[in-house]
Amino acid sequence: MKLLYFAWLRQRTGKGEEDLTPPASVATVVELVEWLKTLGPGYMRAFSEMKSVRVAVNQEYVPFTYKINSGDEVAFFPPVTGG
Amino acid sequence: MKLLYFAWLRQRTGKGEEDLTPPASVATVVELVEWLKTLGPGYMRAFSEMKSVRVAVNQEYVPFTYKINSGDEVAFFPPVTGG
Amino acid sequence: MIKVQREDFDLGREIDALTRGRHGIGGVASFVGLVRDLAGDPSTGAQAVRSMTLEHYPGMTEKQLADIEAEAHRRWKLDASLIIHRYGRLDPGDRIVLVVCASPHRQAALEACAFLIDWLKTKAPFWKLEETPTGAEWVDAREADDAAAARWRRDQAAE
Amino acid sequence: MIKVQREDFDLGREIDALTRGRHGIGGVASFVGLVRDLAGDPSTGAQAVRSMTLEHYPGMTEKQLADIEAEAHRRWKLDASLIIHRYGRLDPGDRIVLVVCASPHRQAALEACAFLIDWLKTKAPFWKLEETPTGAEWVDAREADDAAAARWRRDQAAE
Repeated sequence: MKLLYFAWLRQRTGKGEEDLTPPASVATVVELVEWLKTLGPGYMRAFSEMKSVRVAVNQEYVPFTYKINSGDEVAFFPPVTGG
Repeated sequence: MKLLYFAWLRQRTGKGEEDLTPPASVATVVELVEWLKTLGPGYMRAFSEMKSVRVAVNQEYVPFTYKINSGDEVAFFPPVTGG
Repeated sequence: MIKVQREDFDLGREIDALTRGRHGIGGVASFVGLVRDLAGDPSTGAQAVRSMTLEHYPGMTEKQLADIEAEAHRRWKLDASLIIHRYGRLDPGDRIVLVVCASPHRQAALEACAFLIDWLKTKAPFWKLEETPTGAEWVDAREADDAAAARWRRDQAAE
Repeated sequence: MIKVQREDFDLGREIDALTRGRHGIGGVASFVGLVRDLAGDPSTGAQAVRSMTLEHYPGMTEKQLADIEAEAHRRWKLDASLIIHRYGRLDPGDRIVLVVCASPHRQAALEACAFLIDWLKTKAPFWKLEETPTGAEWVDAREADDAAAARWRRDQAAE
């Protein structure tokens, strides 16, 4: 699974992009986040304020209850501030 | 009194601008129009469709009941189509 | 700023001149009106426009444009604004009018720009004489009035 | 048309390229977003912005912009449209974003332009890192959200 982090999520996780294989029990974005938080303090900090985190799967906005597959591109980022 | 005509009012009256001295009995724009219509068939044609005529006195839109003075600039024109 | 002129204008250059060095500006909304030739659109039933001549009321035009520009500054917080309206002979595709509004906030800029162009269409003393294959005709104001009235209903734009 | 680029753009040239030879276009509405420096405005309590860096999500950005452009064409009768969004390092006064909508009718052009810029502000995957005298800070989205919500109320703009 390809994971992407932008803005302060990138800074807190310490990486912009990585390939990870979550355990088979991880079925939704929520479960993915819970698993990521076990990987280290950077992830813990990145996902400590979930109301300021948005997620896109395969470049489309999705809710955190969205079901994910092993081939997905999953991106985490704060609310956008473009324009 | 300075009189101005624009667009098809200019074409029908045959002039863009003229100085006229209406009789003292002419107190409002309506009365001015009635008097102008006695000056010839061009004026009669110009003022035959009053719902398509607008008037400005001293470069401000006014209603036809507006009172006019001898030193005024009075302009007649159709509804505007700029922009 | 108001300009009533025969000459064409360059939108990029006008906006640069208006906004240069003013770093409080966050958004610049603009509108350019062009001479439209609807000959290619059978749905309108319009005749081909070859060219047009814009007549105006010198003096009153500038006065009215300055008044409405001041009104826009009263209604919205604007850093700068510009209205250019051309007169004289114009061909299809030519620029007729420019409205620019610059503000700290995009909404004020967008709304003020829409307000000014709607007002220009219904109040600025300009008249269009269109040349068509069957002769020259003064443009009727009906279409412009309808569009302006619809402008503030915005039922179509509801999110 | 969508362009996500580091380079600056020239508004006049972009509009000319978009509208040239298309004589059915009657109005072109555009919006340019600039890097704002509110240091001169004590009412905002904002710190001086020295420069900012715009980060984006390559791939998703283009996809999302193309989707919303298509949505604008479904909602309004547009002849042409253009969205340019820059990324990378920008200074106060620099252009960030351009939206252009061309239509036979000014109202469609104006509304579609407002729709697109509001959407960009709330959905396009860009993030601003501002440099201030006290360090670099990610811009909070709150202000942008509020402004976008207010956009369609338009109580202030009622005639």
